[in-house]
This record gives sequence, structure tokens and C-alpha cells, in this order.
Amino acid sequence: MTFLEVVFYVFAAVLIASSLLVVTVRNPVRAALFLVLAFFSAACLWLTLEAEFLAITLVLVYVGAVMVLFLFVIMMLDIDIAQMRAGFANYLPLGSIVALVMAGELILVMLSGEFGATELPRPAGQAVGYSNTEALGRLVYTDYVFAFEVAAVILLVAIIAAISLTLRRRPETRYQAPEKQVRVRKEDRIRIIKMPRRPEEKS
Amino acid sequence: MIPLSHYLIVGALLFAISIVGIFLNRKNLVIILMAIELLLLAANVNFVAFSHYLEDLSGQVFVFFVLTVAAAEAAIGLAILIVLFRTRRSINVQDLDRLKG
Amino acid sequence: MNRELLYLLVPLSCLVAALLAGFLGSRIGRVNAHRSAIGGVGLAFVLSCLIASDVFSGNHFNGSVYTWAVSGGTRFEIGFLIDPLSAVMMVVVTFVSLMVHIYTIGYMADDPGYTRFFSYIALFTFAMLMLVMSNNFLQLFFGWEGVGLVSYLLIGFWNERESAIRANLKAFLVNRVGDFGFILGIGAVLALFGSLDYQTVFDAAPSFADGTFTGPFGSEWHWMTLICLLLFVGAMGKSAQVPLHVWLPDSMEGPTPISALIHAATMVTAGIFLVARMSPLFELSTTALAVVLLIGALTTLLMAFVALVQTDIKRVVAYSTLSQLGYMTVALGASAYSAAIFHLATHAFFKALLFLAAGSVIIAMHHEQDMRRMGGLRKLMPVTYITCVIGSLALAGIPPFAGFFSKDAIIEAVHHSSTPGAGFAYVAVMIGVVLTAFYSFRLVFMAFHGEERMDAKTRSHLHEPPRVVTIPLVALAVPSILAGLILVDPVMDGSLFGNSVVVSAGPEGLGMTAAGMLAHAPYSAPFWLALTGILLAWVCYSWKPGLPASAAERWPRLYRLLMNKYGFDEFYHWVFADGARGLGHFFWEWGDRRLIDGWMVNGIAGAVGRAAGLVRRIQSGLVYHYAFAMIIGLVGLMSWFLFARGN
Amino acid sequence: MALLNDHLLSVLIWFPVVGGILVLASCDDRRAGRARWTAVAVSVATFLLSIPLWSRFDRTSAEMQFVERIPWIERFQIEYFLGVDGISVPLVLLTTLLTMVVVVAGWRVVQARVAQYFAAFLIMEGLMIGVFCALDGILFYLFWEAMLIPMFLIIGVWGGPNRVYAAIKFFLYTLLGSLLMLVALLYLSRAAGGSFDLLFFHHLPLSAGVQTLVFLAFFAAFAVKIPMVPVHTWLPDAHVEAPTGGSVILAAITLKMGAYGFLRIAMPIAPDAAHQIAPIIIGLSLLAVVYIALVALVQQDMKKLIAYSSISHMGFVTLGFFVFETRAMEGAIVQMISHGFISGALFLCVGVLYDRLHSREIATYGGVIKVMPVFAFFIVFFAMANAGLPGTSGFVGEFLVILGTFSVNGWYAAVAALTLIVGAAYTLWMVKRVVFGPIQNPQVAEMEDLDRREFGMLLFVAAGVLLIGVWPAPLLEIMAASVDQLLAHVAVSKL
Amino acid sequence: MTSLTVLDLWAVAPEIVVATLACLVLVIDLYIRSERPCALAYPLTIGTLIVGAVISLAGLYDAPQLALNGLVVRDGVGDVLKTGTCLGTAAVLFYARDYAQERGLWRGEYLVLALFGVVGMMTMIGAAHLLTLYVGIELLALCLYGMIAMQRDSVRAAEAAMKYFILGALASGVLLYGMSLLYGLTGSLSLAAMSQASATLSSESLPLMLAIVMVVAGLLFKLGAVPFHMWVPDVYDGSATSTTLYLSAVPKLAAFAILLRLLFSGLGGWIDVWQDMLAVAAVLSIGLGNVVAIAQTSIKRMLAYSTISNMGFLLLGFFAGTAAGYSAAMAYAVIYMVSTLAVFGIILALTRSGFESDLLDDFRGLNERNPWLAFLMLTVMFSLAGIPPTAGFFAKLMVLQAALGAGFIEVVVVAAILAVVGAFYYLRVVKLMYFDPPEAGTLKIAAQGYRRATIWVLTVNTILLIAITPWIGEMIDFIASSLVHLNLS
Repeated sequence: MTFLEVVFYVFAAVLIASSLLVVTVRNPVRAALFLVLAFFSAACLWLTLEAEFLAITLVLVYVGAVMVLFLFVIMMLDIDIAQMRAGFANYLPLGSIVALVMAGELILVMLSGEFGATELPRPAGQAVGYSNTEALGRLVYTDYVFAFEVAAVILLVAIIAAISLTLRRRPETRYQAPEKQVRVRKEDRIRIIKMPRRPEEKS
Repeated sequence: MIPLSHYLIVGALLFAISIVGIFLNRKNLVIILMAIELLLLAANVNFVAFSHYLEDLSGQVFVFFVLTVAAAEAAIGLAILIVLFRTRRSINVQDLDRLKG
Repeated sequence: MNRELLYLLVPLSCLVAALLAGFLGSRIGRVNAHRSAIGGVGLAFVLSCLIASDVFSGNHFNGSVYTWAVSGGTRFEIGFLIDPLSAVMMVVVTFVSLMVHIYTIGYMADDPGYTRFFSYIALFTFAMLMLVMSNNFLQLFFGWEGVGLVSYLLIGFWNERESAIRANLKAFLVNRVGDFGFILGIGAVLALFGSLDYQTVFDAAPSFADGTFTGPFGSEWHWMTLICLLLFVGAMGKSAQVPLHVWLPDSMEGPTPISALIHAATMVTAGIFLVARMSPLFELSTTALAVVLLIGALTTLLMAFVALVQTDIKRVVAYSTLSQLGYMTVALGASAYSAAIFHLATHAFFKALLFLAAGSVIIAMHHEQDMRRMGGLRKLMPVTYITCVIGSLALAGIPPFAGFFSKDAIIEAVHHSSTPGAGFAYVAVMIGVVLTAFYSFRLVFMAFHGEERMDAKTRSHLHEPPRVVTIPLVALAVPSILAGLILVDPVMDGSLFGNSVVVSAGPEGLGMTAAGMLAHAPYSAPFWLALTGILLAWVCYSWKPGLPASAAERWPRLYRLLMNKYGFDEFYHWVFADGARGLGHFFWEWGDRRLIDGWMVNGIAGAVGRAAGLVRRIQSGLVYHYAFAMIIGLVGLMSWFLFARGN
Repeated sequence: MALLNDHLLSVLIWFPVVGGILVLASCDDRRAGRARWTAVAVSVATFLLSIPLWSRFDRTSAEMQFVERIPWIERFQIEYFLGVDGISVPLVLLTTLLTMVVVVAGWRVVQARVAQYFAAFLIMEGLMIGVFCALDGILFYLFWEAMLIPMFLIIGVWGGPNRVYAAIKFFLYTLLGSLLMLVALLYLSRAAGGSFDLLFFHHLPLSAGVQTLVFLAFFAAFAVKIPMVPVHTWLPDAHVEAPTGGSVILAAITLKMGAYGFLRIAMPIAPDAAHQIAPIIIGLSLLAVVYIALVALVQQDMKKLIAYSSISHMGFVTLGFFVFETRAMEGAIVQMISHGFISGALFLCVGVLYDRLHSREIATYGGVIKVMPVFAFFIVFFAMANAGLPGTSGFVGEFLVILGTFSVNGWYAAVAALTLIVGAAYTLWMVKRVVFGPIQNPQVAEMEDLDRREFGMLLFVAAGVLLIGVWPAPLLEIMAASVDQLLAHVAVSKL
Repeated sequence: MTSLTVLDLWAVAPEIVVATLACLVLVIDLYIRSERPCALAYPLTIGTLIVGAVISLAGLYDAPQLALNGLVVRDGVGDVLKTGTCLGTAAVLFYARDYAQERGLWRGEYLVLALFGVVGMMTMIGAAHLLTLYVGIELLALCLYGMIAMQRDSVRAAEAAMKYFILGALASGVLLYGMSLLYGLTGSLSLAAMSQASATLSSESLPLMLAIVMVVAGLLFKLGAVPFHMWVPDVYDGSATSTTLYLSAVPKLAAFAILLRLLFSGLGGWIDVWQDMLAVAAVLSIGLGNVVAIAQTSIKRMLAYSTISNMGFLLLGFFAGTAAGYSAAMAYAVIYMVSTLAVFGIILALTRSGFESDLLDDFRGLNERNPWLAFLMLTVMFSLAGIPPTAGFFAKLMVLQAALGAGFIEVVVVAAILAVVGAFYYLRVVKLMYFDPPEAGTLKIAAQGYRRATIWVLTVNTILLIAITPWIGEMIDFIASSLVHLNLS
């Protein structure tokens, strides 16, 4: 077993285990942390596939940014964790059956040998001096420039949407509205109510 | 050496786990969002593996975009989650049942 | 004058009269209405007489007026066949009709539906003329249904009376049962001969005489038998033969002139006329003739018995009509078509007379019809009395009154007939003679003789009705006396009808003459039987009036049977009216409402609705259910493709 | 004039439709009078326009006449293809005639949404004429279905208390059948290489199995429309709930569309299947004659009774078609026309009563003749016509069908002839209970006899009934060549 | 690696223009405040869409062109669909204004998201590459999530957005996974290359089947076809009606486009694999959509189920896999969009502040309250039910004919019978409007100002559904001619 294989199997195992834990643990904070672990393991797997740039990006972008966002939201929302997992076991059997069937079928297909790619030999490593980042960069800024632009729009949309959804004027905060103040009339402020002459009679 | 199919099996398992995670989880929406991230990861693993074995970088480019989209999606997803929490004071999946029938 | 126009004028004058009286009745007034009606029918009568004389001088006519339709190579024409048979019928019809018109002026004087009534009877005359003048089955059917319609209208003339409108519906429906057979008969004629024209059919008939087809259960049927039987079913309906006779007694709900015109003299004879007209066909089927004979004999006998116990003056006459129609049918069955028509003619006169006389009594009695409340009218209503006796004598067949000749001709014909069942028929008609005499004189004795049983108030107003009523009585009494004497010779030697009736072989003619019959009468059984009947009637209702009651007590079951008219009405009501309604309810309730609507239509709709509700519940609102559904769908598709299709 | 010469059918179809839209668009309830008069004008004009159809029709030819044919959707070879033969001409005339009557019938009765009411009828008139003229499958289907919309609204908006159920039932029932027909048309078009030309379909060779399926699909559409037992239950409901005019049109014309469909489409396209299935159809027809007549007997509601009577009479029509005999088929077509007049007239009569007492229950009435003698005359006349009295149009069809059927099979004819008895029974029993007898309901005593408008419209229809009854020759003449050709065509096997 | 040419830019000119102007709208809305919300942004948005439509249409009859290194294609069908998308969106925003204003939704961001959604749809429409397809789908999806959730004070909207988000992400994950397999199998992300690979790759291959199942599942979700339909009713129901209108009407064109691009252009060689899947989904969609719609009390939910069944019909044409089938499906999508615009336009015209008009009962007696709107609604309902002479009938006719042409007679018969079930609930709306009296207290609907203009546009929109009938042939020819360059063999 080569070093690469060891790395692969170890991280693959960690990846699977941690992702299992992500969907099963009770505490969302822990889930997020396991997700970090999963992403980290995946990044390592990708390194074995000579996708250095993506591996780094995964760690930086995902672990560094997205997961922090997740944790932030979890903290912010202040969720009652105690009751979060009640009844989970009830659905577990059905869930695992479906999961097993699906996984079984997928693995069956992957192992069916019909994948044209399985015949492919594992390519030799890239030459020294080859920069995965540069190669990707070339592609992204030339051939895939349109997709890149659209991706930019996607990010813009995400920004707009996230801001406009979450940014709000707190109703308890009072702002001044000069144009309304100017336009105000007597009737808006004073209401003249007719009262019975002797209020004590009412009771 | 590690055959391609092993990578693919890792991807398949991730896929299955994340999918089951989505419907198995009945309480916390955040975890569903996480499962979705895992789902995208499964596809990414496939892409990277194929890209390597096919000696074709376009797979990695795709993953690059998927990561971008996933980040955007996470942002919007969490924003919606916050809106939801504000209106309902809960992110319990089971409380999400006002629309039905 | 153009002959065709002349022929056309006969029915049309009646039609125009009917339309005038009917639609413009309220504008032109009562007098003008009856004038126009009488004028129309009178014209028709005069023309009929002219035509008759023309026909007997040998000018027959067969031609079409216009083509009603052409379909599938068949021409359906409206046209006239004027031969002695139709000429005789025309004269009889228009004459009786005219008399009734005149009589009506008096009888209906106080009725608010005066003009309507005239319109109806004129329309009736039109329809009947179309029937008898027809040269084809289509027009025959047209007239056939036309008289049915008018009969319906007239029976229900007093339409606020529940009994009247029930009777007219019954009459129409029973007639329709006959028509059911009739139209199938026409269908059979068309199918076999490809034409509805009499002449074509009659000419072709002999060549089809042996044509057979396979009926149910593999039996062989002669086409001719089928056609004749089907046509005869129609005749049974119109001529009220057992078992389709039930409508006729009930039809007495109509005003009396109608009973005289339609239910004694004309419409009911349509069936007799039909069979006589179809003689070329009937002659080809012995089976059919036997059936005719049998039905006729049964009618004669059964109805005569019922007549014995009736107390309503009109009903007695009505049952006597039924019995006499039976006589005519018997004659037809015995191939004595001429005799049948002869009896038809004489019967038309004296039966109309009897009805009108009964009507006269009814007017006088202020619409009291029960004979048990009459008696002793002889002195108070002499004209009515005398004419009524004349009619009764004619009916009973006492020489030399008209009925004697015609009835004797029938009896002789049956006696000599070789049709199967002639023996039974002979016995039946002989018994019928006694009974006829008995019930006709029972009427005379009960109504006109004996003590006066009416209440004082009625008694005080009792007097002979006005002239317009009595004149027709007298006018009808004349042919009731003379018609037989005059007609018997030409009828019996075959010169009257010539080849308009066809007799293949048999007793037609028998060489009878008026003189011979009169001379022979004292030695013949019918004469003595009739006298016996009259004597019995005298004994029972004049000499010892208590006798009938004690007889009824002695044979209560028989009495009840007769009073119930053998239970035909109840039976039909139970089986057909209630049966049909019950079946209809069943079909509607279970077939339409429950099975089709409830189960199939609304059931499916309901099932879809329930399915909708069910599937709707799957849409639970819970996102993990949705995800699960998607995943199940995905796994399902995967499994299907990977396992079911892949391998 | 050239427009009238070359495009007579188009004019007949679109003139009332456009007229209807104009009525709809230009009148609201405040100007109801204008809507009424416009509607009358349009319907009368349409009738006048339809007269040349009768007078200029070449009776010796069985070919399609007044043909208009232009490509419409060329991609699918759908054409705007119109033409009439001797079978359609009388139906078109029936439509234009009765629409006039119906427009007059709704004159005073309808007070709400007047313009919509009249517009619906005018539009429907055009669409119905379209059905009878269309020679392209899709065009036919277009008119066939489009007609449902105004009818649905007429029942639903101006109908009786249970109108919603009736309207929806009517719509869905018919739609189910029609969609199957559409599938069959599509299938045929595929077999014909894309064309939807119905006349081309007539000569399309089809295997026995295909013919059976296609025929059954058409059967589903037409049997529902006619309607035949056991898919008839929409009709009583629809009739009962529809306003008078709706009932008249429904009974008089829309039912005929189903029968017409058999002649124009189902039989010639699938002759072998028609022969094969004929015994079943005859069986159903006879069932309609007897079973439905018995059901009619026990109805308490006049409209329902007449509706059932319609089903029973339409049984005669299908019987006449499927014995494949000239007289029977011509009789059946005459029966279609005649039934249009008679059932229409009976519905008008019921409408007259309903306008006065707002009840259709037989039991409400009795002794109507006392207070409404003129009306009584008409209803008795039409009842007699309904019972097939000679001299009225009702007789002609029944007579010819029975005669024609007898020459094919005596037993069929015997069962069919039972209508003479039961038909008379239910009609006259109703007349007896409504028209005759003592007045039991004090409200009846206060009813007024027909006014001039009602008298006019009933007289008009009565004249038609009488004319056809006394002299059906012209009617038979116009259809003879077409019927002969149809029968000759159907007699030749396509296998 | 090829250099960028003007031609390349021309191919994505509509996208560029709309995206740029969308940014302009965004900026303008930020910096120019006015009395009424979006006083400037709104006309600019409409203008943008019209410009987009014009530019899309401008190159209609050019030869098809693969541009930007094979990422996008500009061809007739794309141009037509892009034009439709722009115009449809313009109509949506036109109808939506009053409604959204009354509910505080009428903000610059809302318009910007709608515009970016259009960019996403255009990207989908022009996609010639899995990557373009994917980013297009995601762009649209993100915009929709944002638009739905933008009604922040509404519990229902938030819930709808969340559901849509979760299920949408799940579906796009599945789609992505399928794409990854396709990539592995064919070694390329380009649809053209994929279609060439069909020569060597047998349709019996298990991985291929798996990949196609995944891809089709993703596409079916976007269409809202059974069994991936569950989001449709809840999202339609929960969203503000203006958003419902946006997401129900316009994206159907793009959905058709991605079906066409992926299944025909990319996977066309393996039609026998996806054909059956689509057939099953079609029948199930028609059945389920029609049946469950009956049980609804909210018109938005009812229309959601109606959408499901209509998408079933669209698939019915599509799965035939013939030229006639594709053009039928495309015509169906167009006609469906026009009908949906009309029906939601009418619903929007009936709403007032504080009154949603989203229950079926709100239509009670509409004929007395506003006969003209009732008539328009009637027309749309009959069009949706497929009753002639409306365009909806021809749409159904064409898809049925296409499916029949491909030999799926049983499917067609079943679809026809299920259409009867469908007619019922459309009729129910007509029944409510015409047969039932209005509820006490409901007002007559007065029309003035902007609302009057809306009704005019609605009238044109609706009457088009009938008025097109005489020229329906031309319309179909136009649609079919846009498809000819697609190399339909």
C-alpha cells in the first residue's frame, strides 16, 4: 500500500464518517464542525487527485467562510437544542433502508466496470513546475469567461438577496420623517371625542 | 494505485448520506442546509476524480463554479433561514407546515 | 266536373268545415259554426251519393292526388280508390254523420264547447272519409289514426270530468295497441311487396301466397298469415274485438252523439272495413281467417252476456255494439265480406238510431243514464219510444227490419263456412241471437214500460225533446227498416261490391234473396230464437220484474263476473298501467338514478374527488415528506432503469 | 353578392357569431331592448341567408355543395373546409329556423344579463351551423366543442335551482366523449398521412381492428351527444335546469349533432366496424325506445318527461341509421328534423306554463284548458305529434323507420313500434294531468292565455310540424341522393 | 483557447444588455429617491426588458452560431424563447405593480432580481454547455428564492422560500451529480461533444442510465412534474401573487429550453432511455395535477396543480422526440405562458390592499361585479382546459398529435380522459363567476388610472388566446421554423 493509498483510504473514511455524523448528531454546532472536518478530508482527497487549487479553495472558502457563516447563524438564532432530535429514531429505519438502496445501486453502477473511465490508467503526475492554479486560471478567464461572468452575477444576486432579506429597519427604532412632519394636519393629531356629560352615570 | 471507482464510491456514499440527511432531519433546518453542502460536495468529488483521470481540466473548472454557486446558495439559504426565524421564531422543520394540501 | 276534384271535395269539405268551426268558432258564432259544419258534411253526403250512383254505374277510380314522399324507391302517395265498397262506406258515413250533426244542435244546445264539438265531428268525418277512400296503406293509416285522434278528443270532450279524460286516454292507448300491430302489418306489406298501393299489393299477393319465413323456435310462417294477423290486430283495436274491446264501453263518457257516430256507426267499423278491403290478402291465409272467426265469435258471445246485466242505458247499447261488431268479424272470418259490410251498413243505421234515442232519453231525464231510474217513458216520449222499438227490432233481427237480413246472411254464411272454428262460431252466433233480442228489449222494457221510477222533479220536466233531436231519429228509423230489404239482393248476388271484395271460394252469396229470406224466416232457427229473447225480456222486466234480481242472487259468481266484465279492465290496469308505471319507476330509480347516475357518473366523480382528497393529504406541508417523495421517485426511476430495463 | 355566392356557408357561420359578439359588446342590461331587437334582426337575417341553401341546392347530386376550401394550418394540413350535402342542409335550416324561435322565446322571460343571453344563442347558432358544414376533422371538432361553452353558460347562468350540477355534468359528459373522438381524429390523420379531410378519411383503408377502435371512439362522442342509453343521464338534468330557450336548442339541435356525426364521420370512415357493432347499437336504440319510454312515464317534472321522450325518439334515429336501409335512414333523418320541431315546441309549451306559475311539476297543473284554451290546443297538438300522429312530422320519421327496419328485421321493428303505445302513453298521460281535468290549483285559474308573441312562435313551429307531416316529399327529396350515396359507400367493405 | 470576437458578444448580447441595465437599475434605485417607490426604476426595467426582447429578436434569422468557446449557442429557438422571456417578464411586472406596491414589495431589489432572473433564463436558453446550463439554472433559482422571501413579514412567503430552497437545492444537487457522471462518461462538458459520444456509448450502459435518470430528475423538478412536483403548490401558494406570477409563467420557456438543450441536443442519441421516463412523468403529472386540483379552495394552489398537469402535457409533446413533438411542446410552453400571465393578471387585477383574492370563493359572482374581467377569466379557463376555439385547445391538440405520431396511443387516450377531470376545476371557476351570486358586501370593481391600463393589457393578453385561432397556423409555423436549425434528424 503506497502512501497515496493510505492517505486516500484514511481521508475517505474520515470523510464518510464525518458526513454521517453531520446528518446524525444532535447539536448543530457539532454538525457544523463535522462538516468542516468533512470538507477538510475532501480537500485532502482532492490533493491526491492533483487538484491543488480546488483543495485549497475548499478549505479557504468553505471552511474559512461558509462554515463560519453557518456557525454564526447557529449562534445568532439561539436554538433550543434539547428538543432538536426527538423522534429521530422513528425515521431512522426507513431512512437507512432508502440510503442503503441508493448507495447500493450507486456503488453497483460504479463497480459495474462499464464506466469507460475505469479502464483509464491513473495518469502520471504532472511535471514539476506545473501550476494547477495557473492552468485553471487560464481556462476560467478565457474559455469559461462567460460562465465566470454569470457566476459573478450569481454572487451579486446572492449579495442583493441576502442584504435585502436580512437588513431591516427595526420597528422599535424610531426614525424621523421630516416630509411627514411638514405635511401633518390638525386632524391627524387631535381627535375630538364626544363624551357623556356625566361619566359616572355610565357605570 | 487507487482506481477511479473508489473515488466514485466515496462520491456515491456522500451523495446517499446527504440525500438521506435531508429527509431524515425533522427538526433543524440548518442541518438540512449542511446536507445540501454535502450533496454538492459529492458531485464535486466526482468531477475532480473524473477530471484527473480524464486529464481534462474542465471538470475542475466546473467544481470551481460549483463552489462559487454553493457559497452563494449558502448565503441566500441562511438569509431565508433568518427571515423564517424572524417571522416564526423557530427553525424547526416540523413547524414548516402552514402551506399544505 | 272533374271526377278527381269531386272525390277530393268530399273529404275536404268536411275538413274546411272542421277548421272553420274550430278555429273561427268563437268569431263566427254558434249558429254559423254549426251551419258551416252541417253544410260541409251535407255537401259531402250529397257528393257521396252522387259518387255512389256513379260507381254503381261502373265508374271505378284508382289514382293518386299527390306524392307524399319518395323514399328508397318507394312512392308514398295520397290517393283515392273509389269502388263500390268505398262508395257504400262513404254514403253510410256521411249520412250517419249528417244525422248526428243535426241531432247535435239540440243535444249540445247548452254546452259551452258547442263549436268545438262541431269542429270535432266534422274533422272526424274527414278522417273517416280519408280512411275509406284511401287507395293505399299510408293514407289508410292516416285516416285510421285520425279517427283515433278525434275519438280521443271527443271522449274527453267534457275534459273536466276525471272519468272522461281517463276514458279517452284509455281509448287512445288501446287503439294504439291495435295500431302497433297495424303498422307492423304495413311494414310487412312493404317488406314483401315493396309497395303500399292496394292494387299493386293485391295483384302481387297470389304469387306470394306460399311465401314463408322462419319464425321463432324454427316454425315456418306464411308471410300472408303474418301480414293478415298483424293487420287484424289493428282491426281488433278499432273494432273493439276481445281482448282489445275495453275502451269502447268507457268511451260512453263522451257526449251521446259521439257514441252514436263514432262508437256505433263509423269508427268502430273501420276494422271491419279494413278486413273487407284486405280480402284479397285474407283469402290467402286460412289461419288468419280462422283467427278472425274465433275472435269475432268470442266477442259476440262474451259481450252479449255483459250487455245483459248493464243498467246504464248507453252501456247496454255499447255492449250491444261490441256484440254486433263480433257478428261482423265472424262474417269476415267466414269469408262473407259482403255480409259483413251489409251488417255494418244496417247496423250503422239502427245503432245510430238506438244511441240517438238513448240520447234523447238522457236529455229528457236531465242526463240521468241509469235505467233503474226510468220506466214508463213510452207515454211521455212517443217518438223516441217508437223509433227505439224500431231500432231494437232491427237489432234483434226481426223480419223485415234491416238487421234481420244482414244478420241472417251472416248466420247462413257461418253455417256454410269451411273456415276452421266455424262450428263454434255458429253456436256462438246462434246464442248471440237470443241474447241480442233479450238485451235490446230489456232496454225497451226497462226504460219505456213499467212503472215510473224517476223522482218527481225529473218527472215533471219530462217531455219529448225538440225537433232537431227527433228528426234524425225518424230519418234514421227509415233506413233501419228499409235498408236490409233494399240492399239484400244486390249484396247477396255479389253485384253490389263486385270485385272490390275477393272471395276465393266459399259461402259468399248462397243465393239468398229478400223474398226468399222473408219467406224462409218462420222456418229458421234465428227467427224463433230472437222471438224467444224478446219474450224472455218481457217476462223478466215487464211481467215478473223480480226475476232478474233473484237470478243474480242464485248465481252470484256469474253475476259478478258479468258485472266485472270478466275482469278485463282490472287485469289490464294491473298488468299494463300499474305494470308499466312500476317498471318505469324501477328503471328510473334503479337504472337511471342509482346505477347510471349514482354508481357510474356520480360514483366516478366521487371517486375522483376522494382520490383528490387522498393525494392532497400526501401534500402534507412537511418539507421532509416532499424530499422523501422526490427521493423515492428518484430511487424508483433508478431501480426501474437499472434492473427492469438494464438487464 | 359574390360573398354570398362563394362563401355562403362562411357567412352563415360567422354572421351570427359576429352578431352575437356585437350584441354582447354593445348592450348592457340598461339597454336590454336593443339587445333583443338586434338579436332578432340577426337571427332573422341568418335565416333569410340560409334560404338560398335550400333553393340553390342541387338535389340530384350527392356531392358536397357550396364548398369552401382554403388551407388553414398548413403544417398539420388542417383546412378551412366547408361543404353541405343533402343531409346537412335540412339541419342547417333547422338551426336557423329554431334560433329565431328561441330568440323570441327568451324575449320577456330573461330579464337579467339580457345581452349575454342573446349573444350566447347567436354565437351558438353559428357554431352549430359550423358543425353541420365542417368537412375538416379539426374544424368539426372545433365547432363541436366550442358550442359547449355558450350552452354551459346558458344552463348555468339562466338555469333552474340545480343548474350547476346540470351544467357541469353536461359539459364533462360531452367532453369525455369528444376527447376520445379527438384522439380518433388524430389517429386517422396519422393514418392518412397528416390530412384531416373527412371526405378523404371516408376512403381511407383501415384494418378491422383499427376500424373498431376508431368507431368506438367516435361512438363515445356521438352516443353521449345523441344521447344513447346508458350515457343519457346528462340530458334530463340539463333539460330540466336549462332555461326554455336552452332546452329548445339542446333538444332540437345539439342532439342532432351526435346523430349527424354518425352519418358524416363514424359510419363512412369505419363501415365494417359500423356493421359489426350495429347489433349493439340497435340494441341500445331499442332499449332507448322502450326503457326510456317507461322511465318517461313516471316523471313528475314536465321537462324531464320531455327530455326522456327526446332520448326515446333519438333511439329511433340511431335505429334508423344502423339497419342500413334507405327508408329507415331517411326516416331517421326526418325524425331528427321533426324531433327538432316537436321537442322544441314542447319545451316552449312548458316554458309558457313555467313563465306563469314557475313550476314544472305536473302535479301543479291540471285543467289548464279551462283558462288557456289556445295554449291547450297547441300543447295537445304537439303532444300528438310527439306521439307520432299521422299528418304531423312526428309520424313521418317513425313510420319510415319502422317500415325500413321491418324489411331488415321484423323483431327490431316490433320492438320499435312499441313506441306507438308507450310514446302515446307518457305524452298523453302528461297532457291529461296538465291540460285536462278539473282545476285544482287556484293559481292555475288565474293564468292568462298565450300572448301574441307566444302564439306566434308556437304557430310558427306548429306550421312546420304540420307541413312536414302532410308533405315530407321535399325534405326527403333533398336528402335522397346523399343518403343513397352514403349507404352505397357503407355497403362496401374497406377490408 | 480562442480569442473573443464581436460575434461572440453578439451571441450573448441580450444577456449582456439586460445584466448591465439591471445593474443600472440597482444603482439608480439606490441613489435616486422619489415619492413613489421605483418611480424611475420601474420604467427602466420595462425598457430593459423591451430592449432585451428587441435584441433577441434582431438576430432571429441568422444562421445558428456556437459562441464563446462553445459555452453558448445563439439560434432561432433561443431567440424566440429569449424574446418570450423578456416580454413575459415585462408583462409580469406590469401586472404586478399595484399589488406589489400595496404590499411593500415594490423595491428596486425586487426588480433587479427579476431582471437577473431573466439573465439566468436567457443563459439557460442559450446554453450549449453543461456549465452554462448549471450557472443559468442556479442564477434563476437564486433570484426566485430571493424574490419569494422578499415578502419578509409574511410567514407563508418565508416558508415557501425555504421549501423551495431546500427542494431546489436537492434537485440541483441531483442534477449536478448526473452531470458529473455524464462528464465522466463522455469526457466533455459540451453538449455537442456529448451528442457525438452517443455514437460510441451504448444506451444499455448502466452508468449512462444512472446519469440520465439523475439529469432527468433534475429537469423534471424544474418543470414541476410528478414525482418532483411537491414544491409547486406550496411555493405558488405561499409567494406573493406577483411573485407567483413571475415564477409560474416565465421560467416555463427556459425549462423547455433546458429540456431541449440537454435531452435533445446533448442526450438526443439516447432518446430511448429518457423517453419512457418522460412518458411516465407526463401521465402521472396530468393525472395527479388534474385530480388534486379538484380538491383545492385556493385559486393559487389550484393553478399550481394546473401547472403540474400542463407541464405533463408539455412533456407529452416533448417525449415524442420528433420535430413535431418539439415544436408542439414549445408552442405549448408559449401558449401556457400567455394563459398563465392572463390568469394571474386577472387575479392581480382583483386584489386590493388588504384583500388577496386568492381563494376560489373570491371569484363568486364576478360576472356581476365586473363582467369584462369575468369574461376574460372565462376565456383563460377554457383555454387552460383546452376547449376550442382557444389557443389552449391547439396547444393540447399538437402535443396529443405528436405523442400519437410517436405511437404512444395509450398514453394519449389516458391523457385525454384525464383532461376531462381537469376540465372540471376550470369549470368550477367559471361556475363561481357566472352561476353564483356575489357575496354580500363585495364591491363592484372600479377601474381607473393604472388599473384601467392593466385591464387593457390584460384584455389584449387574453383575447390573444382566442384571436390567434385563425392565425394559429402561422404561429406554429413560426415556432417550428425557429426549430429547424436544431438539426432535427
